[in-house]
Amino acid sequence: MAPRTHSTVPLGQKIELWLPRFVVSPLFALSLFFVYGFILWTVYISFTKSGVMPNYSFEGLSQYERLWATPRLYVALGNMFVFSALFIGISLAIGIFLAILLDQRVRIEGVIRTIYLYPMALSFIVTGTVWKWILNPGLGIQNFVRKAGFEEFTFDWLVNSDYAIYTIVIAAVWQSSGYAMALFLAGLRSVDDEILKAAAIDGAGSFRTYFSVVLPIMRPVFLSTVIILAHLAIKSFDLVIALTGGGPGYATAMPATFMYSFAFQRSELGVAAASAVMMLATVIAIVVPYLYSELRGTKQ
Amino acid sequence: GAEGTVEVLHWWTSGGEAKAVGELKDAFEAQDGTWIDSPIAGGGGDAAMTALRARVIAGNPPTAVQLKGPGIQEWAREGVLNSVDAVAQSENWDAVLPPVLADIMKYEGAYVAAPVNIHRVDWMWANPKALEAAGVTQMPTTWDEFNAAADKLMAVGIVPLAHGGQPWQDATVFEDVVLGIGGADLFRKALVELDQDALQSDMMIAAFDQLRKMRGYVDDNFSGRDWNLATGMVMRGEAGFQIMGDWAKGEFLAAGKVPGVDFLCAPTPGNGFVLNSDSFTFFQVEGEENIAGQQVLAGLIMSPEFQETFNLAKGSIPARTDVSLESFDACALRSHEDLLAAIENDALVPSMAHEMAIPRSIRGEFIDLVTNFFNSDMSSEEAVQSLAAAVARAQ
Amino acid sequence: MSRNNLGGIVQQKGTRHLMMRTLLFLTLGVFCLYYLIPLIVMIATSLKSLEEIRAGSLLSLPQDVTFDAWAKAWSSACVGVRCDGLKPFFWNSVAMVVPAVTISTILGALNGYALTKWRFPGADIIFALILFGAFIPFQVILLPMARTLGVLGLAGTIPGLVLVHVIYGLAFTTLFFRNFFIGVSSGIIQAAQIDGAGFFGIFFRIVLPMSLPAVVVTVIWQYTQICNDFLFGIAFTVGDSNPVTVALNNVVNTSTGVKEYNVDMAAAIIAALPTLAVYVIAGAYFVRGLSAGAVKG
Amino acid sequence: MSDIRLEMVKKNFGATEVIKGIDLAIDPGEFVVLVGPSGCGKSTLLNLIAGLETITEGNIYIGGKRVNDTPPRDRNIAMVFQSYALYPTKTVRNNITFGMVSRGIPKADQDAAVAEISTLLQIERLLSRKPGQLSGGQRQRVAMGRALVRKPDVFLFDEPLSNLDAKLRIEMRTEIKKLHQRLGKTIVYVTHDQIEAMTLASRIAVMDNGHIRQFADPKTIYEDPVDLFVAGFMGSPPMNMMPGKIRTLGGQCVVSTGGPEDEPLDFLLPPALSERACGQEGRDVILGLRPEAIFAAGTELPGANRFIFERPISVVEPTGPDTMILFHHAGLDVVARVRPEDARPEGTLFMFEADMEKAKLFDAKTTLRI
Amino acid sequence: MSDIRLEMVKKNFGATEVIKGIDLAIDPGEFVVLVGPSGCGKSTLLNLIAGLETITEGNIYIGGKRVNDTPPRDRNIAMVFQSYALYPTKTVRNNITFGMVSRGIPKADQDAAVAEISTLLQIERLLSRKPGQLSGGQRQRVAMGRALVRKPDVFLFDEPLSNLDAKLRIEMRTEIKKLHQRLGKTIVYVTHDQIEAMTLASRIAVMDNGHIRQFADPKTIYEDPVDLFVAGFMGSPPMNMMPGKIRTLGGQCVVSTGGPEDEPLDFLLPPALSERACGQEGRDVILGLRPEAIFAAGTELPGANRFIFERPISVVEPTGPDTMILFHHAGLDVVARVRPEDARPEGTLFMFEADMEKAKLFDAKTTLRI
Ligand SMILES: Nc1ncnc2c1ncn2[C@@H]1O[C@H](COP(=O)(O)OP(=O)(O)OP(=O)(O)O)[C@@H](O)[C@H]1O
Ligand SMILES: Nc1ncnc2c1ncn2[C@@H]1O[C@H](COP(=O)(O)OP(=O)(O)OP(=O)(O)O)[C@@H](O)[C@H]1O
Ligand SMILES: [Mg+2]
Ligand SMILES: [Mg+2]
Repeated sequence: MAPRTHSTVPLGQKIELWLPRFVVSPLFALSLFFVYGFILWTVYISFTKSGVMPNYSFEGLSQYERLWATPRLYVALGNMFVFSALFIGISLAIGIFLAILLDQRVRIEGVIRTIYLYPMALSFIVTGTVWKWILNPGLGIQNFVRKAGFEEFTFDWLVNSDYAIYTIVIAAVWQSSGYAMALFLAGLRSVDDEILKAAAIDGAGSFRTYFSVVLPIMRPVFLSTVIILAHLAIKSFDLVIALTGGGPGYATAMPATFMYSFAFQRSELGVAAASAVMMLATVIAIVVPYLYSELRGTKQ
Repeated sequence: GAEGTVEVLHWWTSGGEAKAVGELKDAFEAQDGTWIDSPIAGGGGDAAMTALRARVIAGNPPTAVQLKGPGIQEWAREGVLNSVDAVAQSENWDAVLPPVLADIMKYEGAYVAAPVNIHRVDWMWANPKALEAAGVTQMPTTWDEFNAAADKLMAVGIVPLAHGGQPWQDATVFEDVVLGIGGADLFRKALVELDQDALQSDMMIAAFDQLRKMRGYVDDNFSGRDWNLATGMVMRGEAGFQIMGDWAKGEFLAAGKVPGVDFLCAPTPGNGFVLNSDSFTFFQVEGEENIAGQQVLAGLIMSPEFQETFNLAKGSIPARTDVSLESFDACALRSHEDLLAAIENDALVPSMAHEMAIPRSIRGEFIDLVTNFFNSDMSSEEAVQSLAAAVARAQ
Repeated sequence: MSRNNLGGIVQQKGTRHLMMRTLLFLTLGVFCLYYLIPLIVMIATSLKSLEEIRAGSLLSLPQDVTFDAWAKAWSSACVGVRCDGLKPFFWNSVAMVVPAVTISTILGALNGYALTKWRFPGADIIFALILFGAFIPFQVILLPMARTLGVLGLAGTIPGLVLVHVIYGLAFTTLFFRNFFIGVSSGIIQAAQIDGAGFFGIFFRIVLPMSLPAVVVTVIWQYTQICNDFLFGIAFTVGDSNPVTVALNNVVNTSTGVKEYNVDMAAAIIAALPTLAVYVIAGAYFVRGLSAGAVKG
Repeated sequence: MSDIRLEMVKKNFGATEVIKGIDLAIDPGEFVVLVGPSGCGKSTLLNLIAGLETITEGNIYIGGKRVNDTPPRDRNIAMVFQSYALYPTKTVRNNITFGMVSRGIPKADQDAAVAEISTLLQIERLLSRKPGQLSGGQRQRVAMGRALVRKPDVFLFDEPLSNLDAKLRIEMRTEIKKLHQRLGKTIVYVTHDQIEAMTLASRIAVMDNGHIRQFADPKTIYEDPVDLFVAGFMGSPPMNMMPGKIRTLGGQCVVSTGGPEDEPLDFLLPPALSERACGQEGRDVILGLRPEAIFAAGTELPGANRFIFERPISVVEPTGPDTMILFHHAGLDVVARVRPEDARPEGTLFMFEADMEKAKLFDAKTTLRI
Repeated sequence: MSDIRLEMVKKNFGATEVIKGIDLAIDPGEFVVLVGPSGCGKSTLLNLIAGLETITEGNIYIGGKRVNDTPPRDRNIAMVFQSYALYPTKTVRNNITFGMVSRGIPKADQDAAVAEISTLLQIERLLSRKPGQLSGGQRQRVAMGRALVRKPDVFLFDEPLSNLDAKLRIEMRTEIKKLHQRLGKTIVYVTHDQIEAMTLASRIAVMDNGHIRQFADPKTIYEDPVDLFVAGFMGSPPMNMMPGKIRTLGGQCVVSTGGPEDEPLDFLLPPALSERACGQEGRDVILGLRPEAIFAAGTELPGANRFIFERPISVVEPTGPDTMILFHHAGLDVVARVRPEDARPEGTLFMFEADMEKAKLFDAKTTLRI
């Protein structure tokens, strides 16, 4: 609702009309400065010869040239796509699935919910170590299954350059799918009962009720969850560092680790900035169309 | 306090390391100074470096930072360091530090940092029982001997080389191999001076060949393993050797193992000494109190008493070559002897893997390549080519 | 609250029903296992002595249970030169997390509310722009933020850190609330307008109480993010004002020292306890029926 | 087409008893209208039949089968919810077809059914809208459409026409009636509309506070209510209930109403009533006279047992076809229905004529009909 | 107490024109009832007056002040929403007091007001419940309570009694009327209930498809509808509208209805009508006769201008006080209202009597009243 303004409106009412905008604008301004301002700064830095510290003399595209000559970049970008797709997909699926299961009048819901959620509370510096043990063929699952009598069993993804990225997916899903579940559960709980009753009368089984009645209503929740998971995927840093350290080799490098290592390990702020710009561009290319369609879709 | 205030940013946060810094703090506070501790562990100092950058940019740098190698020069070039040359001159640091190390501590001829210790990187650790079981009678002194011993170990089902597949560990092994194969000269030319010819020389190819061989001596599950777990393998006799700096000794000692009996220490092949040293670098702080503290701290770090207590706690040897080593263990004594010999023979080289030799950006290229080589089936020739190209690019 | 409304729908009884329930609990149980295994490993490890860890398989159950590691992690593990365990750092975390979560949640809720229930031209674009902040890599903002904090005189202080968390949490909190409020009937807002309530009155008295589940997920998210943040913690605080994650990190990470896995595990669990407490407490508000009976049609 | 049988059904919400033991047997193909005051438990009863609430005690049988534990989808019921409960994200078309989709009805049949039902409900042009873009009455029609489009065994309607205009409501009512005649399905229908109840029902169940007071055909309910409650509830405006005493006056049995303050009226009872009521001199009774049984004297054809009296008019309410004239008596406002042209201004002394043939008599204590 | 004035008000939802230019002047203290078919824009019009929707074009004045840009809270209006729009997390009590709390009314006054209003609405025992625990009618009463408890300048009611039972509805209607008389506030009231409209309104506005067709007092609307739409809309059952032709038959003016298939009827026009309509032989007209103007022959007192005819009964619908008898004629079902005792079974040939004094005549093309 945005009534048109008119010069004869008393001041108090005018404030009232503008209040929503007054509320949003400082936050919007903050975001402009702290997000977009800093992005601009980064874009500029990517055109300079910044090393250990920012340096503001313009250098042209040289950092990008270096960047594009770095094989690790392509590994990192490729990993980001594989990882994000799997991680977001699996977490969404598990999240929805568990939320629906928990919604079936489970008496000990509180306990189970906390169990599903707790991995997020643990710092990955430590849980990464544990996962490393569990996934290590000599120590963990493989060893365990072999001892149980299946000598041929192999599960060595962690130490296999081609599969190590999937172990990161396993651990990441472990950590975050519980939260996806919580988001969906909260969404489920705000769907009006009457509608569920109507669906029951309409002869829809639980499956159909959830998938064609409840989940469409929860479309905004999907948006939230996807954004959250995408954020986690793109920024997954601790996870990679703790679990594989980017290895074997740099087989599990990700943009976040790439950027971090150039910015802070190698003191090459310029290259790091260039990679950040590239990553943002990639994200824009994917997220903007999605947001556009979502925001249009939820307007009504 | 009367003797000033220091804020020290370091990543010695846990166990023995923290105790070691604690010694410095105690010594400083004994002089009525105020010590503000800013410990930031993680990534072998990466996290601390991140914080350091933020602090410097925000305009409140710490007084002293655990910062080493060419990094010191890099920061110095940004004009954010303070000189402690006055203290250094009056205490005559030049005379007691190995020249290679002293150069690293200076920017434009003036000391801006003080070393606290010397770690030797080219150590090889072994389990005598395992060696015995395989019929290896003595520690190898060339890589060929090492290969022979490894083959024997393999034959009796013992993992020849305990290794953790993390880039810095790969690089550690690599530089030790380079030292063993090409000697201090090649090491210096290729890994320190970054000479393109040296980098593409046959010796480098040979070094990569040896590295490839060693990849075969590592068990299947090495990837991502922490170094201490690899040490544990040696300790338990599951593996024969481990190539790792002298901090591995701390792990043996903590488990109650006795050098020479339960485990053996010997330098890796090659008559050199790969130097790793931790140091504190002094940043440009303001305020009399802080500057005073900075000067006091510099003196303290270099004092023989501190160097002794600190290194006893840390497991390394003093950076000063004139400190008495009576209370140190056998491995440390060996280290000290070799150090003096290496200085003599000009065989003392700064570690590339441990950020003593080259800027971080170039080290990054080395590590990327080495670790990639170690984890793929890249040929040695190819490795040498790519390495040279990457180094050229990063320079 | 009519939590039982839905519970009213008659469900199949008999064997089929029993089978489905069994299957349900089985599935829930399997997932519990998936989530719990790492925790079990952690607890088992934390109860071992260091000798046992060195000697044996890392994943076996402890032979001699000892709580030394816990005691050490709590009160005597070294975190830099201080060897008082994690204990002293909890307060720092609380001092930071409570204001940061509260402020960012309230602002996010206000934002979401203004953007959905008081739609003005461009609201969606503003939302999209704010939302995009969720994707900015933290590495990018670290240095300019440090400079900004330096200029503001907030460098190295807890208020500075709170500010940072609030700013970069807003994208998320706004997202959660905006997407929740989309589903709240506008009729209720209209009724409140007629009742003479203003922008804030409606927000605090009507809209916020209806959005408990959204508040819960937001608080959980923000709390976790802020509590587990490490990068901002090290970059924007100094020494004794470090949050507990930084301390935990300092306990756990060692480059050349002896690794005490048992203490690490205990410390990690201890550091997570406040967050877990929040999950349990907040979890109680995952209720149904907050919008029951609101509107017809 | 199924019969529905309720056996001592009870329902509590927490501590609140809502349905307090209902026995009800509905024949197959019957059209039962449920009426009762707001909050008496009508919707709850429908929910119990539909399986949307579990019953606390008792049994429900549909088509002879005990369905206490049968979930709603297996009861083959269609229902119109009082609160509509439309699916907010689905278009009107999909709201209507959802039940068919769930039951796997072929697309072509669905389309045909939607086309038919949307014409009937006059919502053809709204098919692609979402519920949020509809008016109240349009939503209600969609809710109707959702139920009508299916061919279940039982229809449950919860005030399905309350938000429609009179004209549309009559059309819909007629359509429902036709549908019932055509399909012969069992229908349970809640309404507050007198005419709907009277015209649609094969039997009416009058509920009060969780009980059923009377279950009978409309004519019986209207003309032979078992007690004061039913008599007072059915009829709009409701029956005038004047407290009085049985008297014998000049050998004739009368009910004497009106207090000491108010000039009493002695309503002469017709033979049928006097037979039952008289002989108990002074008995406290309540005389029930529906508004249409009191009219302007001399405006209807003369008949037997008329009682004529005069009272000042207190209120005049024209309703269109008729005009209601109120006068004070016996502590209440008695309503008389007159032709508009017979109305006089308020305050005028007016001659009323009561058709005592239509009078009902109730015991003042038990409230039961005499 | 304020007047409300609408000047060429239009409202579009996207491409849908909903209000198509309405001019309306409501006097201070007036009670205006808005009626019209479902979806014609009544609720939208209330929303515009309340300020809940922005008007697309035109002006609205309340109390002489242009309020186009005044937010709802400053218009001092109370409103009952068709969809109730209760606050789900608040108890009934707090739902009711919220408006007072917002306006800072002292606690004691609030309590008194709640006590009064809850007694009036018979919801005293529900005060601590949440809306989710109420029946439909109870919710509607809470929605009413929320509006009634305040003393604003203007009340807007959107079908406030639709879900109440007949008895309660009459009580509420009376209370609203009393309230209006006591406070004298301006009221705009949407209803589909004929009787409510007729008894409450000082003027009725009949809306159709975004326009106002007629705005006049109830009697005029009922007896002098301007066109077919208004005539057909008001009245329940609605007026019978038989298409026919003006004829002169034996020197007398008649309307001849009924087709070739169907035996025609020649309704003799009363003098008043013949004057206006006759002389245009063969003109297509529509004869409007309300159900109450057709009854069983001889059951009412004789009068002038009666027209008696015979037709077989097609449907009999007892409604309680009256019985509706339908017969086929002129392609439609004509409804006659008879006394229950005069009803005969379906199929019987029946003598009807029409009171032609009450007949209305409309032009078939313009639909305007002749
Ligand atoms: N958001 C919207 N978008 C498009 N059309 C709308 C929207 N809201 C209402 N309409 C349409 O506007 C018309 C008027 O709606 P309104 O609610 O005013 O009707 P009404 O007269 O109150 O009807 P009812 O008696 O059924 O409540 C309806 O045809 C409706 O479909
Ligand atoms: N969840 C609940 N908890 C407590 N009481 C409830 C609940 N739901 C309904 N009730 C009460 O049960 C009684 C019956 O409700 P029901 O909806 O069946 O009434 P109804 O006859 O349909 O009334 P209406 O004509 O007003 O729709 C009401 O008094 C209501 O307040
Ligand atoms: Mg109901
Ligand atoms: Mg409406």
